[in-house]
Amino acid sequence: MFENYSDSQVYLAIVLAPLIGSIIAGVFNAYISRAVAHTVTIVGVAISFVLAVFVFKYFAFDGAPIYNETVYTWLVSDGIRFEIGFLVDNLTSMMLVVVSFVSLMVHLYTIGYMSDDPGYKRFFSYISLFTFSMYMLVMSNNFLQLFFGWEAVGLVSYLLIGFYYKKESAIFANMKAFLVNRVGDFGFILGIAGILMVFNTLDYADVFAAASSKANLTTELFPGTEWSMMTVICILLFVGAMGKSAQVPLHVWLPDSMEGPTPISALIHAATMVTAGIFMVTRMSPLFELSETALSFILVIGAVTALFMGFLGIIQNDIKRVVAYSTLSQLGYMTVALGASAYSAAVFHLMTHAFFKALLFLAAGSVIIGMHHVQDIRQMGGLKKYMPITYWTSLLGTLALIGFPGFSGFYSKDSIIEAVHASTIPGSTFAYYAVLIGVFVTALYSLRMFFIVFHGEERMDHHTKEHLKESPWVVTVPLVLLAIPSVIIGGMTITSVLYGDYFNNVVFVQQAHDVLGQLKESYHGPLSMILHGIMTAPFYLMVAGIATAWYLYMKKPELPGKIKNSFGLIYDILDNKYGFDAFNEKVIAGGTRGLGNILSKFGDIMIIDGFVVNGSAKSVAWFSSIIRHVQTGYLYHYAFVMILGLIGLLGLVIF
Amino acid sequence: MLTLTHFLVLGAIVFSISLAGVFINRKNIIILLMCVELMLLAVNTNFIAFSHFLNDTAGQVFVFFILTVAAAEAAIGLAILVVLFRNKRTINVEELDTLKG
Amino acid sequence: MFSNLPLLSLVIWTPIVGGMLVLAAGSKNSIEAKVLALLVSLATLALSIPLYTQFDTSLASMQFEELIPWISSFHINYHIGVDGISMPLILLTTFMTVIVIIAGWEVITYKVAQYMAAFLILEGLMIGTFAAMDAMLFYVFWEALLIPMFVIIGIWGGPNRVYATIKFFLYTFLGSVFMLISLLYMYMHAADVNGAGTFNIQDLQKLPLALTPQILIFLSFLLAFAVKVPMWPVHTWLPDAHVEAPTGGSVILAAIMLKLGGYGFLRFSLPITPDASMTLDWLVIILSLIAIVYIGFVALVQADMKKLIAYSSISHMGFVTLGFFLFWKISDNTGSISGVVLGLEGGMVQMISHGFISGAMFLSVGVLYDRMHSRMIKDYGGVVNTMPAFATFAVFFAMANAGLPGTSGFVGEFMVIMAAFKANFWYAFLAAITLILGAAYTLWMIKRVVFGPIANENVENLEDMSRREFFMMFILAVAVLIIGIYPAPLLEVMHATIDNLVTQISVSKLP
Amino acid sequence: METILFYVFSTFMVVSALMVITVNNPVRAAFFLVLTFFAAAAIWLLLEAEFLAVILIIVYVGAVMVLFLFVVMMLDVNLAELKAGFVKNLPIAVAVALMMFGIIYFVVGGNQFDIHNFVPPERHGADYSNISELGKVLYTEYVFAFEIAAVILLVGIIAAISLTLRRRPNTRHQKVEEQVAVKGEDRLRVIKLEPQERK
Repeated sequence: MFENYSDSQVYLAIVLAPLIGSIIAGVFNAYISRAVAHTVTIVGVAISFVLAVFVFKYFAFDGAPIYNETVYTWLVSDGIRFEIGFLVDNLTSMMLVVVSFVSLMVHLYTIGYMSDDPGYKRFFSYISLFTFSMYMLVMSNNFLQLFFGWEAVGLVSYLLIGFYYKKESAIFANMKAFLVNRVGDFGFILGIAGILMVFNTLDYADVFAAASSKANLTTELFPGTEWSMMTVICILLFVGAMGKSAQVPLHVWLPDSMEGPTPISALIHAATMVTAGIFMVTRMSPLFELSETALSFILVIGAVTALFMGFLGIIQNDIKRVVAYSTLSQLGYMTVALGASAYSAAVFHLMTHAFFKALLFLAAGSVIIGMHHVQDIRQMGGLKKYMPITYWTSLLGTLALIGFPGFSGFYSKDSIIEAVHASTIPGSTFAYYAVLIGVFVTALYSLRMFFIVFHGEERMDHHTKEHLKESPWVVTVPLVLLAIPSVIIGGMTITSVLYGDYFNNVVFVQQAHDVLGQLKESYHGPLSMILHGIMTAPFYLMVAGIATAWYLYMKKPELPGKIKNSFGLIYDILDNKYGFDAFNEKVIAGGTRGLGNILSKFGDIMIIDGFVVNGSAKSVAWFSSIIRHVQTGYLYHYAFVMILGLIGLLGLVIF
Repeated sequence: MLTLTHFLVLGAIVFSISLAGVFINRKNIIILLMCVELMLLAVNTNFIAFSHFLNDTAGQVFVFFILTVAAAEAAIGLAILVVLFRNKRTINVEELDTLKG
Repeated sequence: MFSNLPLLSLVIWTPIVGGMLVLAAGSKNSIEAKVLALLVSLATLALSIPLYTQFDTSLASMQFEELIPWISSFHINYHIGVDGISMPLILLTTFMTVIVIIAGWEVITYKVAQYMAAFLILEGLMIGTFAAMDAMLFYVFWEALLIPMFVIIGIWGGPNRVYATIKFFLYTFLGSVFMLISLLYMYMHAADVNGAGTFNIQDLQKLPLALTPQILIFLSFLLAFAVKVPMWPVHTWLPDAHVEAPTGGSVILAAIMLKLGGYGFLRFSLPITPDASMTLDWLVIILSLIAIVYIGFVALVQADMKKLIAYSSISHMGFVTLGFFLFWKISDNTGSISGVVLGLEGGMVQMISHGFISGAMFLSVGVLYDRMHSRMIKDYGGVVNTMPAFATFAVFFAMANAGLPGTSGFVGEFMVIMAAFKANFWYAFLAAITLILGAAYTLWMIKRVVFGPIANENVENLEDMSRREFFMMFILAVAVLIIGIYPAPLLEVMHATIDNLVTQISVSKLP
Repeated sequence: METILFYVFSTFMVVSALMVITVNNPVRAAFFLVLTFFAAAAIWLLLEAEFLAVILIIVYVGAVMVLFLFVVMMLDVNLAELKAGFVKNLPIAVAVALMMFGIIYFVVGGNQFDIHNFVPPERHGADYSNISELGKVLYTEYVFAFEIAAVILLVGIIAAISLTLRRRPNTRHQKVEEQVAVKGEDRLRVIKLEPQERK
């Protein structure tokens, strides 16, 4: 790639640059100034960004061969080599660019957003560490390292959600996030174990090469039932993706994760980490293709997430939570695409979503800065004139999100809808209608928020209003920089990414599932797609959503309250988020604690300790309290017994 | 004609008498100690008889050591007795039941 | 350079003799006693390093062997040696003892010399147990090390220490008595078979045994080692002992003494009674799984930090025993023994890693306890506000305890889960539950103790770690990280021995 | 002749042993015990154990029994009380004794071990010295045991002393070491007093 430097050195530099920045900012926290902290971390991420762009060019335009090398051997046991290594191909290079770009933007943005926070240096250390972990995840060439990155991003997410460690809600949310993710990882590690059992290696290349030959393996999970091994493994792996990519029912942590500072909501909980699951399934496409059951499962889970999480976005009043539910819903779209075997579409949406959702989060953060950390949209309104840059960039982001023709979100989302429509995998009909209605819902909640925040009546208090002004340049520049790809990236890349050969070496799709191949026949370039797009159902649904939002929140702002009152039951269900939180809190957490208490009190304290251990001691004491009366204390009694014993013994010897 | 049996039976008689003494005397611990000495005497007699009849001096050596130990035992026993009397004002065996469980 | 020195004997006896010297230094001269103790422990550590550097990883046989007749009429020899199983554990022992000596530096004010001496003597005895190649010698060390631990808990322990010590002592003693009977039986049996009895472990491993005696021997070994590990349901001594023990005692107890049980399984149960192990492996596996899951739940509701960590230890040690006994289930399920080594080595790594992590966790509790004199979770809250450096380490070790990749806690669990899946999906399923439960109880504790607003005045007045405390936490953190990121060297030393062990246990010993 | 002597002395021995356990007065019991020892010494002489016979008299009668008498007389014992319960305990005592005797007699009565086949050895000549025979083995073969016996005696002495030694708190002792180590200033203290005004 570069003269004088081998490829592996370049990749190592990409990975290690943010790590070094993180270590300097983290370990020497007390000895360096704020400026040093943000400089080293930003330089680290910038280096990796620049290199990532070169790598991307190297693969996308120079057509470099897939790079797959070991960095070092983690351990060898039982003849199996567990290694740390890099696999760089088109998918990886694209992820690298996305991650490093968003990360760089967030780093810059943080300077402004966190400027008066005492944990400034710590924050920079964390986000650089996150960037490192994410690189490890996407560049991995084996399942072990994937899991390593998987957990590492989870750790940083944990640390960052709980960044405001004095806030009870924040530390609750971070524990919840980690535990829910652990439920996913539980499945994930079992899936990896299954891979190891079937293939005896964890190396991607070896596993994928051997995958088709193992397609017909079965296993007996419950006595008497036959399960396809591939289905079991794929569903287990997908459980991991459900945790990380917040699919129902493991989505509960993502809204709560908004307790963390806004930059990380943008970086981790919108653009990068939560898409790890999507990335992983795409990477594993040779495996998932072998199990229609698993694909169907993915499809249904994704559809449920896409639709029902969107509904929740409509009634949220916290600006970040609205965006969070929108993230959930969009992740559902990606998952649906995976289920429909349209892996390229999923990754395509992942990329466009990363840009526009990061943009939306950062814009929300900008609003929050302006509002002095008020997050309730009911106290906002009419911000357009105070924060023009934020306004316009949000508008672009929102249009991209709702899939307005021409914006990047349009291309990716429309492709997904079309792909699902074409899919024949069981559940695809349901999924198609779910994502279709989802378009309406997306437009509704996105514009609702947009109108309430930026238009209409100014509901903030007097004091806030006085200080209301546009955010500093470190905040707005990333917004602008993110707005650009949000608008154009979709149209620019769709031809090669979706219908070209960009993912040819990466994604494996069986002939029967190849929905994108079918779509390709009717695809004639981005412009014609727009023309086609405005004549199909999604476009009308989107317009309907915009119109509804406008009518309800601009035209007749008193109407939503009335609707709320007349549909109290539905509102309550939505307000309680379908009862997931209550169920988790009461049944799962409470049940676990209850079971723990029972086992501790009855199992350990009463039965084992009380009954067996101390019980045996007590029975000894009881027995001796009776037997001790034999000890009269009189010398002649002892002598008598001794003599009797002696006589007895002698008699025994003689007779 | 004296046989080994004569001496052994003598030892047995003395031993049994001393044993009876232990049971008869429930009042005086000194007599008990004397009975113990008597027992040792009976045992020693047996040892010497065997030694004589088997023509082996080991028996006598043994008696020698028993005598030594018995002397030491008597000394310490009596010392304990004195201390006991000093503390309890009695040597009545029936009153000494601190070992009672 | 060291080839002529009886290196292993030096490693065993230096701390014991050093401990005597420290005792002689007297309790009045506490500074001298402490310095002397530290020097002795450092010297032992230095002496033990050649065990690693000069260890030939290609050999499965015993290295650094020494053999001196001891009680020749019963064929009992002072016979010691190390292989790939015992060597890492010996290094762990010498390493942790240094940490413990440092940990007690300012904290212990009562009978300092005796405290330090007890730990040094304990160190020597533990190393002796790991190094013993003669079953009787092993037994002597095994029992002898109860004494210093008994003293440590009984003298420097908490208010309920008498109960805890007696429980600890009787529990472990109960187990080992049966082991003694088995050893004697095998001695007699060897005398019948070979004409001369033997206590040589390697000879016992070759001794043919019928199935019934094997099963009885296996059960008696199981009792002895299960108590030490400890496995459910003979685990209840551990929480009590930990709660009452001084910090150093807890550290040694968790970091090393529990490993004796695991070591015993590898050295005695598996190779001496392979057929019985095959017959009864389900028992061990079930007990291990119960330990992992059941104890995980129990740990969740503990109100006492030390109890919580103690229960977490039991749960983690469940992985060790699970990994050790997967052999037959794997070969039944997959028809090959690929994966067996993974389980065995995973168990070994788990032992080493647990030594560091649990030691560090107990030290963390000790750091708090020294300041607040409470181990109750409810007395804390928001410690991070006043002790940021401590909080960093606490979170780090908590994550390691929860098995985060990149820390040593992950390596063993990962390997064992991988192996367990080969044996049976549900084994792996239950074992992997610890991923959730382990994170739940550890992080919940961290949430309540470390994070949050400052809970009360006492927390507000806390001072952050001293240099001494920082130093030992840092060392342990480095160890945990190194093993987590690059475990290959640790496994390197085990391969030959474990391979040999696998061959041994795959051959039936029935006559 | 020997047989007659044996019967005479053994009668003495048995009768006086019986007296030891039956008389009420411990002093008299002690004297009967002395008589028993004398008789036993005579029996031992018949068995050619001259040295031990002599030792028995010297050590036992001369030392141990005197010790007994000392103790008996030192202790202020109520004689009347000691008498009680004699008859009550007699049957059980007799029963135990008879049982014991029966079982020993069964063993040594001649049927077992071919005891009756042991013929008494030839009498030794006048130049035979029992003491030197005993001494030879005692100082060679049994020298270690001999040493231990000495130690036991030493321990006995010390134990007896330490048991009975009574420290009276108010007795005055001379502490030589303190007398030697004394210095002038211990004896005489010069106190400076401020001059005071007379009142």
